[in-house]
Amino acid sequence: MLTAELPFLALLLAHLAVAIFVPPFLFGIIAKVKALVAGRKGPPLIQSYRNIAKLLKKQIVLSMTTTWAFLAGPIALVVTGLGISMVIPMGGTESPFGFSGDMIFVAYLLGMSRFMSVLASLDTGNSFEGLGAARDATWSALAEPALFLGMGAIAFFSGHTSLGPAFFAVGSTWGNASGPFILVLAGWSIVFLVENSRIPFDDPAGHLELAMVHEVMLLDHSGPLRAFAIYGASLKLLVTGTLLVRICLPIKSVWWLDWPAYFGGLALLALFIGLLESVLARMRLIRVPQLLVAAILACTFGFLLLFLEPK
Amino acid sequence: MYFLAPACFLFALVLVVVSGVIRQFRPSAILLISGCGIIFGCSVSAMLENTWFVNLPYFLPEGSFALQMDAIAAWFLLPMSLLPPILMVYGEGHWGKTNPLLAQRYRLLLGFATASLLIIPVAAHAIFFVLAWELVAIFGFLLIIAGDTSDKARHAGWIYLASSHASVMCLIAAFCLMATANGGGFFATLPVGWAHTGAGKACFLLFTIGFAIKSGISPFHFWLPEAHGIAPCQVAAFSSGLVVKIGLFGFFRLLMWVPDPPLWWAGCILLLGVLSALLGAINSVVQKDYTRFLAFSTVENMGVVAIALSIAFAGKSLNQPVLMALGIAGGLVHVLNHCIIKPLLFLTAGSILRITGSRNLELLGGLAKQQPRLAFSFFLGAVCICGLPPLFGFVGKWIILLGAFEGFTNSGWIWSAIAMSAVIFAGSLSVIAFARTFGIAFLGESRYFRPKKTSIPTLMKRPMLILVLFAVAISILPMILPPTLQPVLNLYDQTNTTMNPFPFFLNIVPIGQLWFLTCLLVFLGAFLWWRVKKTVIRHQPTWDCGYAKNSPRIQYTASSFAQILRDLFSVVLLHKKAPPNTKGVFPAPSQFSTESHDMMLHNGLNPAFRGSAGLLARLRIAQGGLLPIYLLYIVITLLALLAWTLA
Amino acid sequence: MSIALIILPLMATPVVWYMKPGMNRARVLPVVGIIHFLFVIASLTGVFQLNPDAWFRLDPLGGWVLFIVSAVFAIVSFYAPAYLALRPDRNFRIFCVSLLGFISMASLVATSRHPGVLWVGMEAMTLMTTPLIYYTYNRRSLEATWKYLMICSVGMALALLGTFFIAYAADLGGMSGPLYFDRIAEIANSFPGQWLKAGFVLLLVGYGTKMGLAPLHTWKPDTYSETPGIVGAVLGAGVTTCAFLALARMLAILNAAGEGEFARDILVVMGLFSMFWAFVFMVRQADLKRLLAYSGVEQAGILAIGLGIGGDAIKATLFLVGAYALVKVSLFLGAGNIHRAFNNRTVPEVSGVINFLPWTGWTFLIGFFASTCCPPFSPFMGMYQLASIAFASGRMWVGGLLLIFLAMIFLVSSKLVLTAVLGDERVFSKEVIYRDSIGTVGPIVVALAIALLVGIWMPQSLSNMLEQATQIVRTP
Amino acid sequence: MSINLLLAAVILMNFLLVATGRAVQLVRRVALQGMILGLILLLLHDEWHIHVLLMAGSTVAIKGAVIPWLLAQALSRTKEAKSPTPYVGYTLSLILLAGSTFLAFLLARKLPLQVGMLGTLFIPASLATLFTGFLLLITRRRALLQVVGYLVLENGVFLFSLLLVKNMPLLVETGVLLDLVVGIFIMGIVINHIQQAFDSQDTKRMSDLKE
Repeated sequence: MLTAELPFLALLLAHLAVAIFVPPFLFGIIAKVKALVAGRKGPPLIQSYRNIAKLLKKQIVLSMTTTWAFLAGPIALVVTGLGISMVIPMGGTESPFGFSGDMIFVAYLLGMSRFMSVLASLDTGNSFEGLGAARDATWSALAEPALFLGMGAIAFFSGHTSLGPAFFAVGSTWGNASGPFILVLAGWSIVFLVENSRIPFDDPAGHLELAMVHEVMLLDHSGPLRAFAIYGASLKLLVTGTLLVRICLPIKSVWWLDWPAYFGGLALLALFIGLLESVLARMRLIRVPQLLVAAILACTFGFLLLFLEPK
Repeated sequence: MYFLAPACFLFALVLVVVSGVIRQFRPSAILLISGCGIIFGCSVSAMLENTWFVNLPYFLPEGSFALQMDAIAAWFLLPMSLLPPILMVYGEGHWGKTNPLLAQRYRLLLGFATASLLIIPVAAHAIFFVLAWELVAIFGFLLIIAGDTSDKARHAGWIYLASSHASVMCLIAAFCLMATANGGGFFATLPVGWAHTGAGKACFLLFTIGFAIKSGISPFHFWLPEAHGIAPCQVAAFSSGLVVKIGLFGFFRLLMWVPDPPLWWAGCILLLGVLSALLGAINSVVQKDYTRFLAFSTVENMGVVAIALSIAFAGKSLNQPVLMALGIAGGLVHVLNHCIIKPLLFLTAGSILRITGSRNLELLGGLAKQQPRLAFSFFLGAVCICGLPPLFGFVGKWIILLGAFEGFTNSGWIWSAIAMSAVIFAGSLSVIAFARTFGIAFLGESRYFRPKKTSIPTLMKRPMLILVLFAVAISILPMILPPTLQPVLNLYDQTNTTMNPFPFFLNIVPIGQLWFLTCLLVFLGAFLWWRVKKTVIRHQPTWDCGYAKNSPRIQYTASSFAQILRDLFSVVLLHKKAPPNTKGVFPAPSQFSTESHDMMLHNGLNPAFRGSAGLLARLRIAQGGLLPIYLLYIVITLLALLAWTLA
Repeated sequence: MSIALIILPLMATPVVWYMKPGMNRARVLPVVGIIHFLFVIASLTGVFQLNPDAWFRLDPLGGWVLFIVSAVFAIVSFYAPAYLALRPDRNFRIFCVSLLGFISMASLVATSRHPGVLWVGMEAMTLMTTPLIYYTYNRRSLEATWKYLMICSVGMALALLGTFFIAYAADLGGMSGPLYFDRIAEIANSFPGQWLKAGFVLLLVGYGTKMGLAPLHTWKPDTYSETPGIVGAVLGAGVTTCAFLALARMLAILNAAGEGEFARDILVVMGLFSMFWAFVFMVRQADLKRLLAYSGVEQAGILAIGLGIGGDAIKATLFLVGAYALVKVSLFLGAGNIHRAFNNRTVPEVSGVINFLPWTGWTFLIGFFASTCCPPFSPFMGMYQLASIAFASGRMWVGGLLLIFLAMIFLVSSKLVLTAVLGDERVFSKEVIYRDSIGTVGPIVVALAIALLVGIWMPQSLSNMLEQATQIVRTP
Repeated sequence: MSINLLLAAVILMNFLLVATGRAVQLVRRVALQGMILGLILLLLHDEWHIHVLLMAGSTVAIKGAVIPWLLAQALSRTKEAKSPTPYVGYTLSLILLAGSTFLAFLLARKLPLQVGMLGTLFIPASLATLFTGFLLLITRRRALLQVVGYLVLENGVFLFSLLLVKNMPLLVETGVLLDLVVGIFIMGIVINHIQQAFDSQDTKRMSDLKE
C-alpha cells in the first residue's frame, strides 16, 4: 500500500471523491474566515452541504418564457466542472483521464460552461440576468488568453502538452525556473478571481442586482437547478484553485505526502480568498479590463522569460 | 480502368450543368444530386489511392485541359459535392411557390457555379484553374444580386465582383511567374531554391494576395460582410460555405508546390491569419444584422484556418514533418467543420428572415418557443462552430492548437505562441458572439413582432435536418477523421516515409481518449437532465422585481450585450453613435441608435477611391473639346518620338 | 485575282444607288456581306486559288485581318436592315454606299502588297466612313464628323510622309522595282537606319491616330458617342483592325531591317500610356458609348503592347485582334439597341436594361465581361498568353502593369455597366418604338457565340494561319 | 542650283501664308505654292518623258486651279467677310514658324539625301511646309482656313514625294492626288453643313463634345 504511485482505480476514486465532496467545504472555509475576521462566529463549515441537500429536495419554479436552455445552464456547469476535475492532476503525478492536449480541452470546457450559463441567464427574459451574463462572459473571455499563455509556458517548460506530466515536471524541478512561474502564478491568480467572480471583480455577498455579476445569473434558479448551480460554482473554484496550487507545490511523487500537501494548499488558498474578501472592496467595472490586460501581460512575460533562457 | 475515373468525373460535371438548365425542379434536382453523388464517389475513391491525371491538350487554344485528382483535391471535393443539392432544395423551398422564375434562375446559376467550383480542385493547368476561378466569381456575383435589384445589393455585389477580378489578375501574374520557373502552365513542384529568388518572392506575394482576397482573409475581407450580408441566405451559404474555401485550397496547393518555403512565408500568412481572426471575431460581436454577423464569423474562421496553414508552412520550412502534419490536419478539419456548419447557420438565418422578415437582431426574440427545431439547429451550429467540446468542431481547433504548442515546444518557432493566443482569443470572442446572437434571437420574449405561427415549408426544413445529421454523425464518430486525413498527409510528406499511417494520430492526436471522455460527460449530463426533469415543476411568469407594467422591450438587447467589448475595441471598430439630444428643459422624444461599419471599407477603401477619383477628374480637361488642342497633341507626340529616335 | 475581293462590293454600290428607296436597298448589304465572307474563307482555305496579281496578294497576315473585318462586316450587315427599318423616314442611300465602300477599301488594305497602295486604301476608307458619322443631322454629330475628318486626314498625311520615307530608304538601299512587302523583307537589312526610324515614327503617329493609341485617340470618344451603334461597330472593329494591320506591316519592315528594337520599346510605352489614359477617362464615366470608346483605346493599347513585346507574343496579339473585334461589334450593336430603346446614353436615364430588353441586356453584360478579359471568352485567352510571354521574356514590369491596369479598368467600368444593365427599372415614355427582335439581337448573339467558341476551342488550321502570320511580322 | 532657288521660294512662301489674315489672299498664295511645286517637278528631271510631264501637269492643274476654285466657291457662299481672329497672334505665329523651320533644318541634318541631291533643300522645305500646315490648322479658327492649312500640310508631303517620282508607280501617285482632291471636296461639303448649322464657320463654337 506504500507504493509511490496510486493505482489507476484508486486515483479515479480519489479524484471523484475530491470533486464531489471537497468543493462545498471550500465555501465553508471562506465564509468562516470572513466571519472570524469580522468578529462573528459565522456559519458552520458544512453549511453549504446542508444548503445543497435541502435544495435538491425542493420543487422547481420555472418562468413561462424559459425553454430547455434554462435547465441546461446549471447542468453544463456541473458536467464541465467534473470533466475538468477528471483531467487536472490533483494530488498525484497525473490525472485519471489525462491525454496530450487536455489543456486545450480544459480551456474549451470552461468556454462551454460560459456559453451555457449565458444562454441560461438570457432565457428568462429578465434584463438583470442579461446584464450579469454580458459582464461575466466578456471578462472571462478576456481572461482566457492569460490562462492559456500560462499553460503554454508550462507546456514549453515540461515539453508535454498534457497537464499531468506538465505539472509533474514543474513540481519535480521545483527550484530552478521559479522566476517565470511566479509571473504565471500572478497572472493565473487574477484569472482565478475573475473566473470565480470573487471580491475584486464581483461581490458574491452583494444584493444590488445592478452591481452583481455571477450571483445575478443564478437569480431565477430554484430547487435542484440552484443546487447544481451552487455546486458547479464551487467545483469551478476547486478546479481553478487546483491549477494555482499545483503550480507552487513541489512533487515528491509519493502519494501519502503529495495528497495531504495538495489539501493543505487548497485550504490555504481558501483562507487567502477569505482574507482578501474581508479586506478589499469591489473594483469599478471599467477598471476590470485593465487588470485583465495586466494578467495577460504577466503570463506573456512569464512565457517569454522561459523561452529566452536556455533550457 | 485508368480512364474510367476522369470520364465519370467529367460526366458528372456535365450532369451538374444540365441540371441547372432544366426548367422543372424535380428532374433538375435529381440530375444535380446524381452528378454530385458521382463526384463524391470519385473523391472518396481518390481518398483510397485512386488518384488520376488526364490531359486533353487539343482542347484550349493555349495551354491544356488537364485534370488531376489527388488526396487534397478529394478532401475539398467532399463537402463541395455534398452541399449544392442541399442548397438547391432549400432555394426551391424558399422561392418555389412565391417566385418560380427566380427559383429557376437561382437553379441555373447555382448549377453553373457548382460546376465551375468543382473544376478548381482538380484543375492541373494554370489557364484552366484561372478560368474556373473567374467563372465562380461571375456566377457568384449573379447569384448575390439574384434576390433583389436594389442599389445597395448591386453595390455589394459590385464590390465582390471587382475584388474577385483583382484576385484573378494577381493569380494570372503569379502563374506567369511560376511558368518562368517550371516552364509551361502545368502545376509541378517548383525547383529547389527558386522560392528564395526575387521572382519567387513576388510570386508568393501575388499568390497570397489572390488567395487572401478570395477567402476573405483580412485585410482583403472587406467584400465578404457586404456581399453575404445582403445576398439571400442560401446564396450566402453557398459562397460562405464553399466559394470562400477555394481561396484556402489555393494555399494548400501552394504548400504542395514549393519544396523549401522560406520561414518568412509562414510569418506572413500567420500575420494575415491573426489579423483576420481577431478582426473577424471583434466585428462579429458588435453586429446587429445577424447575416453580417455570420459573414464576419466566416472571416474569423478563415483566419483560424490561415493560422493553421502558417503552422504547416513553418513545419515545412523547418522540415518538421509532425508540425506540418498538425497544421495541415487542423486546417483541413476546420475547413470541413466550417463547410458543414456555416451553411447550416445561414440556412437557419434564412428561415428566421422568412418568418420575421427583418435582419435586425434587436427586433427578434423568443423564436425558440415558436420554432423549437430551428432553435436547436442554430444552437447545434453555434456550439460546433465555436469549437466547444461535445461536437467535432473542437477536434479541428484542438489539432490546430496542438500544432501551435508543437510549434514553440519542439520546433522553436516562437511566433506560434501568437498563433495560439490568437486562436484562443478569437475562439472565446466567438463564443460570446454566438451566445449573444442565439440568446437574443431565440430566447427570452419576442421584442417587437407579435409571435405569429408561420410554418417553414418542408423543402426548407429537410436540408437543415440533413446538415444537422452530418454534424451529429461526425461528432459521434470523430475517429473517421484520421483515416481520411492520412492520404492527404502522405501526399504532403513523400520525403519522410517513417510516418506510418496510424501512430501519428494515436500518440500525438489521441482522438480515442478525447472521444471516450466526451461520451462520459454527455452521459453524466443526460443523467442530471433526467434528475431535473423528475422533480415537480411549477410555471409562473418571470419575477419582475415588482415592476407592474413590464414590456418585453425591457430585455437586454444585442448592442447592450456587446457594449463592454465595443468600448474596449472602439479603436478597431468603426462605431457611430447617434446620441439622443436631451437638450432643453423638456427635450423632444428622441432615439439612441448605433451604427457599426467595417473599418477597412468605410475608413480605408471608400475615401481612397473617392480621393483618387477626384484627382483623376482633374485630368479630364485633356479632352476639352477644342480641335486645335487635339492636333497639338499629335504634333507633340510626333516631335517627342522623333527626338527619342533620331537624337 | 484577289482584286475580285475589292471589286465585288464596288459593283454593288451602283445597284444600291439606283434602287428605289425602300427596305430591299438595305437587304443588299447582308447579301454582299455573306458573299464577301464566303469568298474570303474560300480564298483562305485554298479552295479558290487566288493567284497574286500586280498589286494585290492575300498573305496569311492580310488574310487573317481580312477574315476578321469581313466577319465583322457580315455581322453588321445582317444587323443593318433591322436597324434601318427603325428609321423609315431617312433614305439610307449614302449609308449603304459608304458601308460597301468601307468593306471594299478594307479588302484593298488587307490584300495590298505596296505600302503606298495600303495608304491609299486607308485614306479612302477614312473618307468613305465620314458620311457614316454624319448620320444623325444635328450639331453634335456635325462637330464629331469635323473632328474625325480633320484629325484622321492630318494623321494620314503624316502616314503618307512616313511611307515616302520608307520608299526613299529603299531607294537609298539600292532596291529597284516595285516596293512589295515580301521583297522588302528579303533585302531590308541594307536600308539606312535613320530613314527607316524616322519613317516608322511618322507611320506610327499616322496609323496610331487611326487605331486610337493614347495621345492621338482624341477623336474616338466624340465620334463613337455621337454616331449610331452600327457605325461605332464598323469604326471600332473594322477600321481599328485595318490600322493594326498597317502598323504590323510597318513593324515587319523594321524587324526585317534589324531596327525593330527601338520601335518595340515605343510601342510598349505608348500601349501602357493608352491603357492608363483610358482608365483615367473611365472613372465616373456616365455615357455608355464613351465608355466603349475608351475601352477601344485600352484595347488598342494592349495590341500595341503585344506588338511591342514581339516574339511569339505577336501570335497572341493577332488572336486578340480577332477576339476584340468580335466582342466590340457585339458591344456597340448592344449599345445601339439600348440607345434606341431608352433614347439616351447616360446612366441615370438608362438603367434596368435587363428587365426591358432581356436579350440585349444579357448579351451586353456578357460582352462587357468578355471585353474586360474575363474567361472563358477569347480575349482572356489572348491576354493570358500575352501576360505569360511578357513575364517569360523578362519584361516583369510590362506584364505587371498590364494586369494592374486591366484590374483597375474592370473595377471602374463595371460600376457603370452594372448600374445600366442590372439597375432597377426606369419608367419612361410610351412612344418608345424599339423592342428586342431577331434582326437586332441575332447578330450580337452570333458574334458572342463565335468569341466564346474561339475562346474554348481553336481549330488547327486557324492556329497554323496565325503561326504563319506571326512569322511575317516577327524578327527573322 | 535653280532647284534650290525654288525650294527657298517655297520656304519663304510659308512665311507669307502665315502672315495673311484674309482668306482670299491665303487661297491665292496656296495656289501659287502649288504651281511652284509643279515647276520643281519639271526642273528635277532633265529628260521629260510622258510620265513626268503628266505628273507635273496634273499637279499644277489640281493644286494650282481645281482646289483653289473649290475653296473660292466655299468662300463666296459665306456672308461674313472677315474671319475671326486666330487663337495665336500673327507675330507670335511668325516666330513659331521661324522656330519650326529651324527645327526642320536641324532634322534635315540627320536625314542625308542621295549622293546627287546632297546639297538641295528638299528635306527642310518639306518639313517646314509640314509645320506651316500644322501651324495654320492649330491657330486658325475659321473652318475654311483650317482646310487651307491641311492643304499646305499636303503640299509639304507632296514636296518630298517629288524625289521619288522615278520609282514610285503611277498608280500610287494618282491615288495620292485623287485622295487629296476627294478629301478637300468632302471638307468643302462639311463646311457647307457647318455654315448652315452654326451659321458661322467659327470652329470655336464647335467644342461642346467634351469629357
